[in-house]
Amino acid sequence: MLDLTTQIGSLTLKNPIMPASGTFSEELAQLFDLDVLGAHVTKTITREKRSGNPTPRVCEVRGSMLNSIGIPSKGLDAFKANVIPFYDRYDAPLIVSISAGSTDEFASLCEDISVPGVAAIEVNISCPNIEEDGKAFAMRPSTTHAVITKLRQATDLPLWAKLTPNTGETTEVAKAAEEAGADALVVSNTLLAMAIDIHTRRPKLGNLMGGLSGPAFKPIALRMAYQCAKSVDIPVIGCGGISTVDDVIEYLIAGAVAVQIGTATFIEPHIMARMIDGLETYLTTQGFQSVRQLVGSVDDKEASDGMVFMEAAP
Amino acid sequence: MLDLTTQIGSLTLKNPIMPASGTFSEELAQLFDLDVLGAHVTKTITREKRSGNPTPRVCEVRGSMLNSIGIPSKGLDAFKANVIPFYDRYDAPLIVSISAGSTDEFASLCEDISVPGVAAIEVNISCPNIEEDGKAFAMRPSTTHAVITKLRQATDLPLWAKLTPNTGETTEVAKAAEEAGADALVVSNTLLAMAIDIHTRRPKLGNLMGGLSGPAFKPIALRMAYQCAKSVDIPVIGCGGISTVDDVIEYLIAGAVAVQIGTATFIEPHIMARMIDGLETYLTTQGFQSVRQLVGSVDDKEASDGMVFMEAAP
Amino acid sequence: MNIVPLPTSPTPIEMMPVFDVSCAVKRNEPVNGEYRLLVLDAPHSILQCTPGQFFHLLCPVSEHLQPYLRRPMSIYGYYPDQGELHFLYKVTGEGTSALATLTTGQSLTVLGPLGRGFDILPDWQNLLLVARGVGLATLAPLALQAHKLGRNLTAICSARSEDMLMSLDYFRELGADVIPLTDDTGTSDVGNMRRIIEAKIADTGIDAMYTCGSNRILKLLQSLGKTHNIPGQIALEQQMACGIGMCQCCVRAFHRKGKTVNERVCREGPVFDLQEAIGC
Amino acid sequence: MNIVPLPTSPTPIEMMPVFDVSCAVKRNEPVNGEYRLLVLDAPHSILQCTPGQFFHLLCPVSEHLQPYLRRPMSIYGYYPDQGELHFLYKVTGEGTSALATLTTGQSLTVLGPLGRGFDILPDWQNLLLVARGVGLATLAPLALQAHKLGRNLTAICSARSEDMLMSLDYFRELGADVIPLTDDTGTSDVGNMRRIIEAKIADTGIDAMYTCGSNRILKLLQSLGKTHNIPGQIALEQQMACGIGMCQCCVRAFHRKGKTVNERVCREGPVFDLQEAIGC
Ligand SMILES: Cc1cc2nc3c(=O)[nH]c(=O)nc-3n(C[C@H](O)[C@H](O)[C@H](O)COP(=O)(O)OP(=O)(O)OC[C@H]3O[C@@H](n4cnc5c(N)ncnc54)[C@H](O)[C@@H]3O)c2cc1C
Ligand SMILES: Cc1cc2nc3c(=O)[nH]c(=O)nc-3n(C[C@H](O)[C@H](O)[C@H](O)COP(=O)(O)OP(=O)(O)OC[C@H]3O[C@@H](n4cnc5c(N)ncnc54)[C@H](O)[C@@H]3O)c2cc1C
Ligand SMILES: Cc1cc2nc3c(=O)[nH]c(=O)nc-3n(C[C@H](O)[C@H](O)[C@H](O)COP(=O)(O)O)c2cc1C
Ligand SMILES: Cc1cc2nc3c(=O)[nH]c(=O)nc-3n(C[C@H](O)[C@H](O)[C@H](O)COP(=O)(O)O)c2cc1C
Ligand code: FES
Ligand code: FES
Repeated sequence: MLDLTTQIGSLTLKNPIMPASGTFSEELAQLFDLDVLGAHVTKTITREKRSGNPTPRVCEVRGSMLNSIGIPSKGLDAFKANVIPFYDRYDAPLIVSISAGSTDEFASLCEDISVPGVAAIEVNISCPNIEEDGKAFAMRPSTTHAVITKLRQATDLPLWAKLTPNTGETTEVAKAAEEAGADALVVSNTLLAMAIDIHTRRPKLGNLMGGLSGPAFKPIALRMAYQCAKSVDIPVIGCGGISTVDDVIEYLIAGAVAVQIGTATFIEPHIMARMIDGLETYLTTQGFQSVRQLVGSVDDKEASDGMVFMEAAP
Repeated sequence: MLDLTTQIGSLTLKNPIMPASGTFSEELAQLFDLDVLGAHVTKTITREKRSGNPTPRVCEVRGSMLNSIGIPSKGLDAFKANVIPFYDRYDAPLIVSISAGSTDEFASLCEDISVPGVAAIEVNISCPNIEEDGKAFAMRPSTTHAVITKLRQATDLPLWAKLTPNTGETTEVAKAAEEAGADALVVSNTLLAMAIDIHTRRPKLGNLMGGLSGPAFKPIALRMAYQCAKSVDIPVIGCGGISTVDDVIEYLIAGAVAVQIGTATFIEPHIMARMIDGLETYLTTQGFQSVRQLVGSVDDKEASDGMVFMEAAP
Repeated sequence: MNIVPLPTSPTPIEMMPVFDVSCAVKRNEPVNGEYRLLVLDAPHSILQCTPGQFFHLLCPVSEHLQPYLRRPMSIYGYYPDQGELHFLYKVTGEGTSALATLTTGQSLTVLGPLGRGFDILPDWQNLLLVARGVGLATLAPLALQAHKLGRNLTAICSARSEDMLMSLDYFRELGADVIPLTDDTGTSDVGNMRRIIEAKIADTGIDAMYTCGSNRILKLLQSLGKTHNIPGQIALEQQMACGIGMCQCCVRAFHRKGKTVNERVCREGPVFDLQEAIGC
Repeated sequence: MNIVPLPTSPTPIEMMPVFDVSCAVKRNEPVNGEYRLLVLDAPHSILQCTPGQFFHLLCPVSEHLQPYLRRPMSIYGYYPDQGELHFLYKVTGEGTSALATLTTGQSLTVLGPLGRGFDILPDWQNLLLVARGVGLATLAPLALQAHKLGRNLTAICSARSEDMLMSLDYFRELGADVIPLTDDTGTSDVGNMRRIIEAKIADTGIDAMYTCGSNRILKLLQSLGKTHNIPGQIALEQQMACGIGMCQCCVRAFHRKGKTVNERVCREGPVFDLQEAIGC
C-alpha cells in the first residue's frame, strides 16, 4: 500500500500537497473537492481591516508574475465568523496565516487566532517590521528569533515560520526560527522584483515593486528549501514556482517534507489535485512505498558539506 | 543628430551596450565587429591559475540557465600577455574584471592590472570572502566598504563594483561602495539557485548550486538597478536577464546609464549589435535626441519615496 | 435618492460548479479591422451562463508569444443547442495576439462561467443598453436574454466610425431599437447621447440601464439615473490573475453607504450597480 | 612512446567567420526508431566545413517544449553543390524533441560551423573508423572526405541490433570496407573488436584511427594505438552554453605532458588527440 502521508511536527497530512497562502480561498471549492488536499492554508490576515495596495496589483513577466496585493484583510473577527466555519466541513487541517507590524501585535493576534478549527499557524514574517527599519522580520536572524520567541509563548498550536528570499542569510534565519521554537519552516515567500512599462514609463505595479512568483522563481526557492533542510531539524515545507508534479518531486528530493502550490493554481486551477495523482503514479512506477522514502533523497555526496552554506553565487 | 553616448565617470562610451563578464571573449569577433560595442568586459581573472568548478557547469531551468563555472583563470601573466594586446586593436575601452579571496590579494591584483590598455577595472566582489565566513564581499555593507577602500588606494583607474543579488541589503551595499570610492556600480551578478535531476536525483550542477541568469532573473536585477540608481549618485550599469532591446530600454528608464548583456549572447550571439541598432531606432521614433534623456525617466511619482528602500516583498 | 441599490454586495460563496475544459476552435475570424470572433465547440456543462459573465482563457504559447496569466473575456454568445461559446475580442497585446493565432480544430482551455452577470428584474419592461466598441461583446447576450423574456430594448451603439459598429443587425433581429452613433458623424458626444436618452425616457420610459466600460458613458448614465430615478448596472474590467476570487488582484473601489469599499471584479462582479461604480 | 601528438593544443584564436543563419527545413524524417535525419536548405557561406565540426542549433519553442539553451549537433553531411546541411540526431530530451517537431518549410537557426574538425594528414593512407550508434553522424563526413582524398577506409560500425545500424550502404558506396557488429549477434564486444582491428593492422596496416563517444572504444583504441604506434583522434561531447568559447562550461580534462589540463570541447575540440583524451 502506497503511503502518501507526511509528518509536520505533530500534524500528519494525508499527502504533501497544499496551497500557498494568498493563492487559495473558499472559491476553489467550485472546481474540485478541497478535501483531497493535504492541508488548507488561508490568505494572511491581520487583526484590523486593511484594504491592501493600489492597483495594478499583478503583472506578467516572462513566464511568471509579480504581485503587490499587500494584505487586504477583513480583520480577525470576520475571519473567525466566516472563514474558519467554512473549512470546518473538511477533514484536511486548516493552517491560518497571520501577520503584524510588530512582535507584540503579532503575538496577540497569534493568541487570539488559536481557536478550535485551526490546526496550525503559519506566520508570515516576510512582512515589514515597522518597529525596525521596515525590513521584514525574516530578513535577519535576530528579528526572526525575537518574533518567533514571542509567538511561541502566545500559542500551543504548531507554528510554521514562512521565510523570505530577500536575505543573504537564509540558513542563519532558518536556524534562528528553529531555535526560537518554530515547528516547521515554509520556504519561501516571494522575491522582491520590478517591471516597468516602456511605453508609459510607469512601473507595472501600483506599488512600484512586488514579489516574483511562479516558474522563474523555482530554482531560487528550491535552493533555499535545500539549504534549510540541510541546516535545521524541523520539517521544511517547500514553496516557490512549483507548477508540475516533477517540480513537487524535485522539492521532496531536495528535502522538503511537503510543498505549497501558489501561482500555478492561477494558471491551472485543478493543478493541486492533479499533482496528488501524479505523485502517486510516480511513486508507484518508481517502486517507492512512501513519500517519506523520497524526501531528502538527493544524491549530493561530499558536495553538500562544503557547499550548503555557500550563499554567494559562484 | 542622435546621441547614443553615455558617461560612466570619466569614461565616455559610444553607446550603452556592453557584454557582461564571463559571457564574452575574443572569439565573438568571429561573429561581428566588436568595435560596435560601448565597451569590452573580460571574464573575471585571478592572479594565479585556477581550473574552475567541476562539470556539469551549466544547466537549463525554465526559460533561463544556472551556471557554476567558477573562475577558471589562466592567471595574471597570461592575461597581460595575450588578452590585453588582443583588445588593443579596438577603440572600445577595455574593462577588466578581477577577483580575489581577501582584500589584500584583491588590492595587489588591482594594482598589477592597472596597466596601459585597461580603461577601467570591474571588481567582482560577489565572490566569497575567504577571510570572513565565506559570504561574498558584496553581501554586506561592511565588507564591501572595506574591500573597495583598499582597491581605491590601489589604482587610479575607474573602479566599477559588481554587486550581488544574494543580499537583503542592496541599497546599503550600494552606498557603502559609493562611499568607499567606487566610480560605478554593476547591478548585478547572478542569484544563487539550484536544480535537481529527478531521474538521477543528483544536482544538475557539479557544484551543487549555481547562479541564475537570463530572462527569469530580469525582474529581480531590474529592481536592484532601480534601487541603486535611486540611492547613489555614481552611475549604475544594469545587468541581468537583458535579452531584447525592450529590456535595454526598461533598464535605462529605471535609471541605469548603461547595460551589460550576459546569457542572451549565448542564445543569440549577434544580440548586442542588434540591440544597438534597435535602441537607435527606438530613440528616433520616440523623438529622443539622446540616450541621456531616457536614463532615469521612470514615472514613479510619490511612490518612489516610500518604496525605494522597501526590501521585503509586499 | 431612492434608487433601490441592486444586490451587488458580497453574497455568501455560491458553490455553483466552475469548469476548466479544453474546447476545439470552430472558427476564429476577423470581424472588422480590430475585432475577432472566436467560436468554440463547447460542452453543455459550461453553457449554463448568465449574460455578463466571463471566461478565463489559457492563451496558447508559441515561440514569439508567451502569455503567462490567463486572460478574462466576456461571453459574447452561449448557445447550448448548438454547443457553441462565442467571444468577441480586440487584439491588444500578447495574450489576445496569441488568441488570434488559433485555427480551426486547435484547442483552447477555458475556465468558467465566472462572475456575477446582469439582472433583469421581473418588472423591468423597457431596457436601455449603451455600449461602445468592444463593450458590445458583453452586452450582446443580455440583448438576447431580454428578447427571450419579451422586454423592450433600446440599444445605443457608439463607435469611432461606421465600420467599427458591429452587430447592429444582430440587435435589430432581436427587435431592439438600435441607435448608432459615431465620432465620425459627430453624433457620439455625451450631449447628444443625453438628449437621445432623455427623449426615450419622456417617450416610453426606461426601467433599467446597462452599460460597460466607458467612463464618459458611466458618468452620463449615473447622472440620468439619479435625475430620473432609474436603476442600472455596469460591467467593469480589471486585470486578473486567478479569475475566481482567490488572489484579490482585481479589486476596484465602489461607493456604498457613504463609504468606499473594494470589490473583486472577478467575483462580486464583473457586473455592478451603476451608481456604486467609480470611473477611473 | 613515440606517437606524434596531433596539434590539438590551444591554437591562437583563429578568426574564421562564424555564421548564425536561419535555414529552411527540407526534410526531417525518422531514419529508424531512434534517429532522425534533418536536412536544411543552407547558404553556401556556412557549408565550408571540416568533418568533425558542429553547429549550435536554436531549437524551436512551443507550448510543451521550451528548450532555452542551444543544442550542439555534429555535421552529418555538408553539400555545397546542393546547398544542403544534414544532421543525424537521436531524440533524447526537450531540445531534440523540439527539433523533431520541425516540418518541411519551417526554419531553424543554426550557428556554425564551429570547433576543430578531424585531420587527415597527407601520409595517412589506411584509415580506420570505429563508430557506435549516433557516433556515425560525426564520422560520416570524415568518410566522405577520406574517399575524396582517395584514402583506404575501414569502418567498424557497432550498434545494439541490426536495424540500429545506419548508413552502412553509404559507407560502402564510399568504397569503405564495412564491418558491422551488433550486441544481438554478440559481435560487438571489445575482445572481438580488438581481434578484428589487429587482423587489419597485420594485413594492410592502419595509419590513423578515428572514433567518437564510447568509453569502451576509446580505451580499446588507446591501447591499440600505444601498442602499434598508431595515431588517432576522437570527437567528444560535453554540455554547451555558448558553443563558441566564451563561457567555459564545456571543458573536459585531458592528459598532456604528464599534466591534466582542461580544454573547451567547443573550441579546442570537439576533435581531440586520441591518447590525450580521458574517458568518463
Ligand atoms: C471581465 C472582463 C471581460 C472582458 N471581456 C472582453 C471582451 O469580451 N473582449 C475583449 O476584447 N476584451 C475583453 N476584456 C479585456 C481583455 O481581458 C483584455 O483586452 C486582455 O486581457 C488583454 O490581454 P493582452 O495580453 O492582449 O494585452 P496586454 O495589454 O499585453 O495585457 C497585459 C496584462 O494586462 C491585462 N489587461 C490588459 N487590458 C485589460 C483589460 N482591459 N481588462 C483586464 N485586464 C487587462 C491582461 O489580462 C494581461 O494580464 C475583458 C476584461 C475583463 C476583466
Ligand atoms: C559536439 C557535439 C556534437 C554532437 N552531435 C550529435 C549528433 O550528431 N547527433 C546527436 O543525436 N547528438 C549529438 N550530440 C549530443 C546532443 O547535443 C544532445 O543529444 C542534445 O543536446 C540533447 O539535448 P536534449 O534537450 O534533447 O536532451 P536533454 O538531456 O534534455 O538536455 C539537457 C541539456 O543537456 C545537454 N546535453 C544532453 N546530452 C548531451 C550530450 N550528449 N552532449 C552535449 N550536451 C548534452 C543539452 O544540450 C541540454 O543543454 C552532440 C553533442 C556535442 C557536444
Ligand atoms: C497573488 C499572491 C498573493 C500572495 N499572498 C500571500 C500572503 O498573503 N501571505 C503569504 O505568506 N504569502 C503570499 N503569497 C506568496 C505565496 O504564498 C508563495 O509563497 C509564493 O507565491 C511562491 O510560490 P509560487 O511560486 O508557487 O506562487 C502570495 C503570492 C501571490 C502570487
Ligand atoms: C556562464 C557565465 C559565466 C559568468 N562568469 C562571470 C564572471 O566571471 N564574473 C562576473 O562578474 N560575472 C560572471 N557572470 C555573471 C554575468 O556577468 C552577469 O552578471 C549575469 O549572468 C546576469 O546577466 P544575464 O542575465 O544577462 O546573463 C557569469 C555568468 C554566466 C552565465
Ligand atoms: S482575479 Fe483573483 S480575485 Fe479576482
Ligand atoms: S560552450 Fe561556451 S566555452 Fe564551450
